[in-house]
Amino acid sequence: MIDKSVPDAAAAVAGIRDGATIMIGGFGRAGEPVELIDALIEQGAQDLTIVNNNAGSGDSGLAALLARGRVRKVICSFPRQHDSWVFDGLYRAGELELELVPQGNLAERIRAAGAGIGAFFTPTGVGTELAAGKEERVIDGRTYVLEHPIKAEYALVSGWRADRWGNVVYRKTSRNFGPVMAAAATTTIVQVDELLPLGSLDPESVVTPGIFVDRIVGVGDRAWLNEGDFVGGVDIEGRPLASASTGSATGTKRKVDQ
Amino acid sequence: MIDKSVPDAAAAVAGIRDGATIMIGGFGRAGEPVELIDALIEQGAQDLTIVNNNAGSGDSGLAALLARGRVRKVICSFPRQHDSWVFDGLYRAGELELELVPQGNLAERIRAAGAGIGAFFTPTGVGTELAAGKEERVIDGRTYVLEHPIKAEYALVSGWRADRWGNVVYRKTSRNFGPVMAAAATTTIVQVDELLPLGSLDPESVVTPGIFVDRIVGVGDRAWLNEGDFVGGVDIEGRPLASASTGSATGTKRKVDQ
Amino acid sequence: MSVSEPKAQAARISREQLAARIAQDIPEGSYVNLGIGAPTLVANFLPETLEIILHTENGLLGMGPAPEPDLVDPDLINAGKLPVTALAGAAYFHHADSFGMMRGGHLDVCVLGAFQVSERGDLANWSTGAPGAIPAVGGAMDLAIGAKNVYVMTDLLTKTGESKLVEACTYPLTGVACVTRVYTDHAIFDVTPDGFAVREAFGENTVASLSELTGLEFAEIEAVQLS
Amino acid sequence: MSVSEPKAQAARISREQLAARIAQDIPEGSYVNLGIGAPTLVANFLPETLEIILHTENGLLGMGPAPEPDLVDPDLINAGKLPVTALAGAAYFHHADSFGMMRGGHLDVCVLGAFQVSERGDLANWSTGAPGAIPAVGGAMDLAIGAKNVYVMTDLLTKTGESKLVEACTYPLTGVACVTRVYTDHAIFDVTPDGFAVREAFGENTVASLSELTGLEFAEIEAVQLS
Repeated sequence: MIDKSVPDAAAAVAGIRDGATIMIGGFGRAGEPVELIDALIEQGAQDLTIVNNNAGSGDSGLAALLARGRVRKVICSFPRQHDSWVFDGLYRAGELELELVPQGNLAERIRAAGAGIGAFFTPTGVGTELAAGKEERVIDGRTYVLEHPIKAEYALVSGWRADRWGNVVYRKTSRNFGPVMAAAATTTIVQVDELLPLGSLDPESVVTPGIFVDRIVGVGDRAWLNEGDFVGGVDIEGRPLASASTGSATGTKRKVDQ
Repeated sequence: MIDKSVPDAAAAVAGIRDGATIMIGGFGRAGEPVELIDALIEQGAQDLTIVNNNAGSGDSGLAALLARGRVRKVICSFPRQHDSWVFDGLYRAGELELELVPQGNLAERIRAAGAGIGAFFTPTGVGTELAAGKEERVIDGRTYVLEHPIKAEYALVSGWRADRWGNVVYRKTSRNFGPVMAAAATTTIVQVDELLPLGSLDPESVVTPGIFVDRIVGVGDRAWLNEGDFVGGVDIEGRPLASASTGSATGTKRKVDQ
Repeated sequence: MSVSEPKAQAARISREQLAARIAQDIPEGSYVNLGIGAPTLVANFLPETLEIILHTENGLLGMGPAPEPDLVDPDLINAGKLPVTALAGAAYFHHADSFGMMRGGHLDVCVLGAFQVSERGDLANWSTGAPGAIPAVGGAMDLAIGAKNVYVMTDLLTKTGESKLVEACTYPLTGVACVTRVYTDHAIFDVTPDGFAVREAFGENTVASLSELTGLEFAEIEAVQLS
Repeated sequence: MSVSEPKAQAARISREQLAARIAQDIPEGSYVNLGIGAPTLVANFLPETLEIILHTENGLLGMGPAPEPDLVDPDLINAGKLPVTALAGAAYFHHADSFGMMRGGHLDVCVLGAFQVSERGDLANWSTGAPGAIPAVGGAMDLAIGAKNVYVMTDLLTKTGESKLVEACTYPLTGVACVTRVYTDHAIFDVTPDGFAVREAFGENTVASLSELTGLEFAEIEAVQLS
């Protein structure tokens, strides 16, 4: 019998070595595998390279890992948020290396790693400082820049439901980077709210097939989802959006699933 | 109100011009948009370039389009089947151009067109005659060959259910090339068994979002699915598989959907 | 780009008026991405009677308005990380598919903020290049090159009175020759092969007064060639 | 590759025996693609008590056996275009995702037929290069380079007695240096940096007799370095 489930988050992150590259799913707090990150903090691996769309917000989750001084480098598209003070401080102090990647190139580079593509020509970033020094080519009259895959030893992903074969479905926009990261890492670790018996998931609707998943852990309802500030919205100049702080002040209540 | 549905298959294929490149979904008969192909035969466009995994089987569907002399070139991975006599005859007579593409490169080149990728390095085909003359590059110690997107003016795709915004879900392995072709064509035309009211499809399970779809036509139950020879299995040397002809002889009955 | 207190000035329309004006130019059936910040205001002015499908790059087509406060779903947010809803007809997808939609040219319109736009349609909106600033690009570069029509929504002038329409951008670029049209509080400008053309001037503004404010000469509107 | 009537010959095992032997080498939990033709026989010998997940490149993981004749579903077929079933735990996906699984190295094993395999692991199985033949490649080239372990299942000799194991392929290549191991009706050969090594000889076969049949010298088994 194949059973990829492990008893708890500590077992899920066991064996992660110092110096590893770790992809962490999520776009802001949606899809952030908070329980796995907390376990990684306990686990102790350091000198890590983290691949995430952001670079942590508030003082929990990825921000807490950064605050512990465990991260050497962050590869992301949008570190600056109104509550990214942990990243901001470390970056300004020169204690964190940053590789800034346009969000679509980040997603596609991760996808390329999982799909065995050696490199690809993208139109995004051409003529900007984020493409400086990269190979350019004109194809059918349009200019493209060559981008390479981003691989990782580990991916930490947050899904909604899974079975013991590691098939995963997500909830709404928490899907974001999960599916491409799951395919791009040597060892993919997925937390879900709920582990279901094999056969419970509709084969037409499985988003991440189990072939990409190595360890699954059920973490139950994510309590932090229902508490306080989960958003980190900023305007184009990096200032917090008014309604973000409103959301934070009133707290949030999880909508009943359809 | 957005309503991409059209009354019948003839309306769905209206306006296809001579000389067009048309992607046609399907892997063998699974996902082959037979009703749309029949309408295209009636419609009359000629000198076509067809992109499909195969090159028609038996005397209906794509094979019938070929038999009418309406196709100039086929881009596919596997034209040879035990019942591909129409293609075989035209090819041997020099009346059809063939571009043979390894199946995964075919799928990825179509995907690249839809996703705005200018070109990509793939390991598939390296060192073979299907990569002859193509640019090679060693990346991280592995050799890759550069492949370019395949675009089309039209895609004809067979789905299962859709709504008037053009959201589509598929059935089982009939999904195959549909989603990547839908995104790679300027005008995408989808036939489905059933058109449902907006909101009937689960947003988590939509496979082809409506943004990729221009015209939708409901064709009802595909009667031909329940009749006779829908398989074209061959062994490695191109001979019909015993059980394929058995399937043909006994006829088939469509399994009740789960 | 933001002005804390709009001055009474007949030559300018308010940000809400500008959002409403942009909304007028978006036909039914369009697939639209509204950038974070001011462009999200445009959604408030899209007529409810028209079906216009909003894309948010974090994985949703068919985005609806903000939820009632007691129905916030932390798993359902927009690119600005604010809670949203999903309409009937919506679809979720992952990030690579979402940016493939952009890069592949499937969106009809995106509306973005700007620090500067150049005469050839270069956009600068992700970094002021200020020393010590934390850089962050997000999806800006993908959006800039990814829609059939890239509309910029911005004040014409900075708080210190400098024109955001320029001959050549001095801020770091987001994209090259990518902007279709610029909606400002003073006027609407098309990007043409001959530079900016005044498509519509608001209130007291004239081609001459706009030329004075920006220091630019404008192409004849007859020369407009929209993509 | 096929032999219409297996001869009584102590030095050879039957195709079914060979399929069973291959099945023994596939551990529980493996993700496996069985090529069309003879390799599909391996599925019949995978123990029902073990969970081994079959991939078919036309978009299914968790492929089950052929359906009862009255339950054939034309929308549910395998790469050989024959009707199959889906197990509990199955997942469907589109072609680009399916071949991404292969190309990305996620399959543990694939089993393929062959016309020839060379000492460095080159595979020729898609074309005999015969003039006038209709070329067709399908997923062969993707499978050849796409699994962690590429097993070939074949007779050792052609019908005319020529060795399919060769110093260098004369038929058009499917993939370069991609084969891990060759299962034949006479013996099992590993592809090593020093050429083929006899891993297991069936019946009366010996390294010496195999060398005579193939005209090849074999590496010492100690030199085997499996990927």
